[in-house]
Amino acid sequence: MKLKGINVEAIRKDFPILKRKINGKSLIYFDNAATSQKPRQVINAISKYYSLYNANIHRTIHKLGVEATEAYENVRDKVVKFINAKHREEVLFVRNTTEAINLVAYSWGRANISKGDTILLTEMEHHSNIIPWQLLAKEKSANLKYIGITDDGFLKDDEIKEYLDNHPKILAITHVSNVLGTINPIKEIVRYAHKNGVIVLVDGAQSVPHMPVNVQDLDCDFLAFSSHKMLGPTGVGILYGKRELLENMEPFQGGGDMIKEVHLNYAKWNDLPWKFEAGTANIADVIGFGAAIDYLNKIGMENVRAHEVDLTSYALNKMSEIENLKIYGPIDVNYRCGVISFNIGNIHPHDVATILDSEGIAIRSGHHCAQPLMERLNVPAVNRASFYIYNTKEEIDIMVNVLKEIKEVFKI
Amino acid sequence: MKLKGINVEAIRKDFPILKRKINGKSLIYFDNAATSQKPRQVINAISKYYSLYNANIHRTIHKLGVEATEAYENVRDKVVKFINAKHREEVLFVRNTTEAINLVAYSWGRANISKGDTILLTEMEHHSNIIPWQLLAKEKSANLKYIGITDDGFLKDDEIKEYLDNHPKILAITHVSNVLGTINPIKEIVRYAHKNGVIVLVDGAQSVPHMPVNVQDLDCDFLAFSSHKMLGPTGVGILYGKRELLENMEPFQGGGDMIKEVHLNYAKWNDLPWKFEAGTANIADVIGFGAAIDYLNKIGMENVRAHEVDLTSYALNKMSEIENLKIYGPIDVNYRCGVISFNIGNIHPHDVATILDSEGIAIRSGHHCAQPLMERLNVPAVNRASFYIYNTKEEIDIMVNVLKEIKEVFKI
Amino acid sequence: MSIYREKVIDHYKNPRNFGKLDNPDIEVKESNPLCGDDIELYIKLNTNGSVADVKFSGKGCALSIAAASVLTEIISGKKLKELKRLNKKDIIKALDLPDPGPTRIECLLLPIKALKLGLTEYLKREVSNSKS
Amino acid sequence: MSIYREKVIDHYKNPRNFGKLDNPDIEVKESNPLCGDDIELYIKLNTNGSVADVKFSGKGCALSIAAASVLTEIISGKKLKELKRLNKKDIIKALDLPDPGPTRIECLLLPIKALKLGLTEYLKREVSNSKS
Ligand SMILES: Cc1ncc(COP(=O)(O)O)c(C=O)c1O
Ligand SMILES: Cc1ncc(COP(=O)(O)O)c(C=O)c1O
Repeated sequence: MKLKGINVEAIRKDFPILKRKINGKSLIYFDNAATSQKPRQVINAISKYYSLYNANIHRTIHKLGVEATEAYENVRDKVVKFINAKHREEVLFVRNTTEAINLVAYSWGRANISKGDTILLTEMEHHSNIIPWQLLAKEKSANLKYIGITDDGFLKDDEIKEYLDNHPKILAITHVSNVLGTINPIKEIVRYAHKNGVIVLVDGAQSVPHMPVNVQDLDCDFLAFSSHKMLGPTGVGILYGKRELLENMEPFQGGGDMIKEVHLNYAKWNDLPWKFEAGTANIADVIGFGAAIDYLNKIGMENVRAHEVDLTSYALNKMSEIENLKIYGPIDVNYRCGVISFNIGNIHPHDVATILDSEGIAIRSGHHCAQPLMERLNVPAVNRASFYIYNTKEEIDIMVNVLKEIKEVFKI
Repeated sequence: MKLKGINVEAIRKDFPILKRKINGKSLIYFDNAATSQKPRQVINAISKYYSLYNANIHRTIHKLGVEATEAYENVRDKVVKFINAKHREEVLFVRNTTEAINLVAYSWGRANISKGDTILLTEMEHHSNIIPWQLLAKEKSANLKYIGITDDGFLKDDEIKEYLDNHPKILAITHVSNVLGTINPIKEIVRYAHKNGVIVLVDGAQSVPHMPVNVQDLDCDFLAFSSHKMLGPTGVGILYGKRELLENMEPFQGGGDMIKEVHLNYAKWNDLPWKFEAGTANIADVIGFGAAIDYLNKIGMENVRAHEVDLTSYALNKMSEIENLKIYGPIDVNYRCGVISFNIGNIHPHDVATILDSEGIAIRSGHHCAQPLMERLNVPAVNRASFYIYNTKEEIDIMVNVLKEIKEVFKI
Repeated sequence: MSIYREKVIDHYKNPRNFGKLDNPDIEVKESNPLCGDDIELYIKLNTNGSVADVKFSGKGCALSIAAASVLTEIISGKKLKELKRLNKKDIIKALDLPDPGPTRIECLLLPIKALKLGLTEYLKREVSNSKS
Repeated sequence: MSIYREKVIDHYKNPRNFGKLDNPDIEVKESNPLCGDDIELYIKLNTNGSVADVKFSGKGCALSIAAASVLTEIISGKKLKELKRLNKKDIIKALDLPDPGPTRIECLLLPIKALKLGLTEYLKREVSNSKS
């Protein structure tokens, strides 16, 4: 079963969890937008670190510390390459996408947003790209504006322009919607924003794991994403920021490792990137994340994307054959990722998810941390199936069959 | 080799890294104050999570998510018991001690510290318990005061009283010094502080891993510590806070999981403890930390302490026989932990550490993230050997012999 | 499919005692923010303190609607004292269900939670009425 | 003990050319914040541009002091051009050292860094002097 250069059968062998039985059925894991599964290469990298060279990093003379420091900093270089950053100082290790965005809201935001300024968001943002800005706006008496979305799940072009023409200070925007799957035209938006002097933060939580992302090409000012959604461990996220911006920002958290000198009443900050990495880093998981990047590179991000396009168009076709099943977001797979949100008649998503679970199929149901979008779609909740490299058309067939059975059980 | 109820030989078998050879010699790991090693029980708990039930937590209907949520929240209960917190809402998962302190400085500090207020610290604090307060003091035009230390490494009693009598807003103080090993009399200090209406944050990074710590007995308002220093994985720290205080604090980071409702222009926070846990948690490592707590509980924290007292008094004896070797901090093991900082004549600590490393012995040398203390001690750097449950007297003998050889090489 | 037995679907598709009551002795609403479920209960009592009439309304998943529906059947004619003793087992049994697991149990419990809240409020009112 | 050979200890205990020079052509200080090492270099040049006299002072670990000491020996009498080509291998060889590893190499490099900085500053000054 070779799909556009991806050998799914071989890949599946690398993921121990795929051997798991749920209620006697083989696990079908379609909750990848929440978190991905991990290949043994990643799991082993973590075990190996703890079993062979665990030590605290930086300024260490003993051998374990030297090895750990090297391994940790090597992963930074891998990330730099993976997103094509210009400088290694531009890649910061944080906990997750959420912390990356909070870091910008605290460190850049506190210094650059004043009373009356506008922070521009979109109606399809994840709570992690809303709340930090709400907190900032409240503190500074700034305004929040939201770019609206069309009924087929795209940002409204005219509102993008109109709002950017009004010179907000920053646009914080998701690259890919975690509910609609919509891929936003970030490169064009950034170009227009920069013409208006607007800084752009891109929430890459759902894009970086699923397609090639090139920060120099996008020209965005900040990019945030999470290791755990791209085969890597929990507890690691990345904030990319342009060097000049990061250089001019005050530190976010204070503590060990982010300083050069500390005196009783003042301190001198460390160079980038360490200025923003306070306290003992999540060394093991950063190293695990390195193994995840290696794994994705071996497959090739173009192939990851192609495989998902293939699965998604297959699933969209099959699912749209089911009467009363409503799919949210763009229909054209060229403009969307492998995230399919849907509802069946008026069956509550939690009932759908429970029944799928009893057949070993893991999807997510609820508001998906996007309540403003739920309000916009005028639904309390949706079901969401989301795919990754180890998923197959056979799995989609099984899900589609259960969806049909659900309709029978519920007599609709 | 049974030491006060601890079976070190059996324990050593649980730590795969102890089989490591460094430059042909068996690893002797004396850098435990920086980070501890991990037993296979912890490493396996992480692998098992990723191999069997990895999923995002909270509000999940599928089985993996339910299992992961249960495992994650169970660890919170373990921590509650381990430090004897009164309520489970009082235990927050963060990245490390550093983040725990920053959380308090941001969330409690921004709301409670105003111009002219005093923040009280001590001269033996780690940078992680200095910089967050410097940042806060600068922002709010508040004052920093430092309780001084005596030449034998204790806080000055009269200054504790004098400074607390002047009603600072908060006292942020380490339980155990990571350089001197001094155990501060936190219970008495807290009592005196509370009489003066002063909130007390305790940096427990070096105490919680090494002795029984009971927050209700200490009656401290906040306690911060790190998993990685107590057999657990990197990437997990704990902030304990009294419920009333936490309830009245605004969130620190905003994002998924810490909200109940999100609307375009406002949000309602989730209940404690989740109000302070934004974004996807470090699920795997929290679960790994649970295995570390189990491991320590099986040994018993009284026994951990007893073993370290035994090792430390042995080492202090042996080391004080070496002429020209200066030991910093209290001499009485009842008032100190298993951290021994020292210098040999005027040999630079980095030279000492390099030579020890060539013999497979890992110690730390430098300023130990405590530059103000280095200034107070009037040294640029010190060597530090620090012990844990898997260390033995034989290892101390080997180190002492190398220290003597170093003196010969350097002809002093 | 195991947890969605005939009986659940039947109660969900054809909820018993669905609607509202005018001037009820007990009127109460509970919601489950996780699911967005809302259940309202209306109860009229006889002078001897037993349930004369009961209705419910609201929206929710199959489990919470079926649980509310079957609850109205269970409590019809029962004494207040008996109502207090009701718990999730009664609902699970009445709906012929297996263990729904920790997440979905909240849905099943929602109507019982509403009932208990209503009872507490009613009894408080009674006490203060008898005092005044 | 491997990296602390006789020669390192000898240069550390008996540093060559330790001290200062009055009116040097090159005077430069470099420090390594990690170790707290400081090295100052003083160089006097002959009219033909070769090193007439060199001294160093400062404090540091055995590696940086020995490296500084041996560096003064290496550069004595050398031409400026030759100084530019010096690198860590020259120091390691002159001290008869094995590879010191990534952390300690910084200590060995400190005196060379000081020298390069001093050369750059000197040449800049020369250029601007010749222009004016
Ligand atoms: C006393 C003390 N406080 C705070 C810290 C910081 O801990 P972490 O780096 O895990 O945040 C340390 C550890 O280095 C410490 O020893
Ligand atoms: C679009 C988007 N942004 C942000 C996040 C938050 O990611 P994390 O929970 O890893 O911080 C997510 C994931 O849930 C997401 O899908």
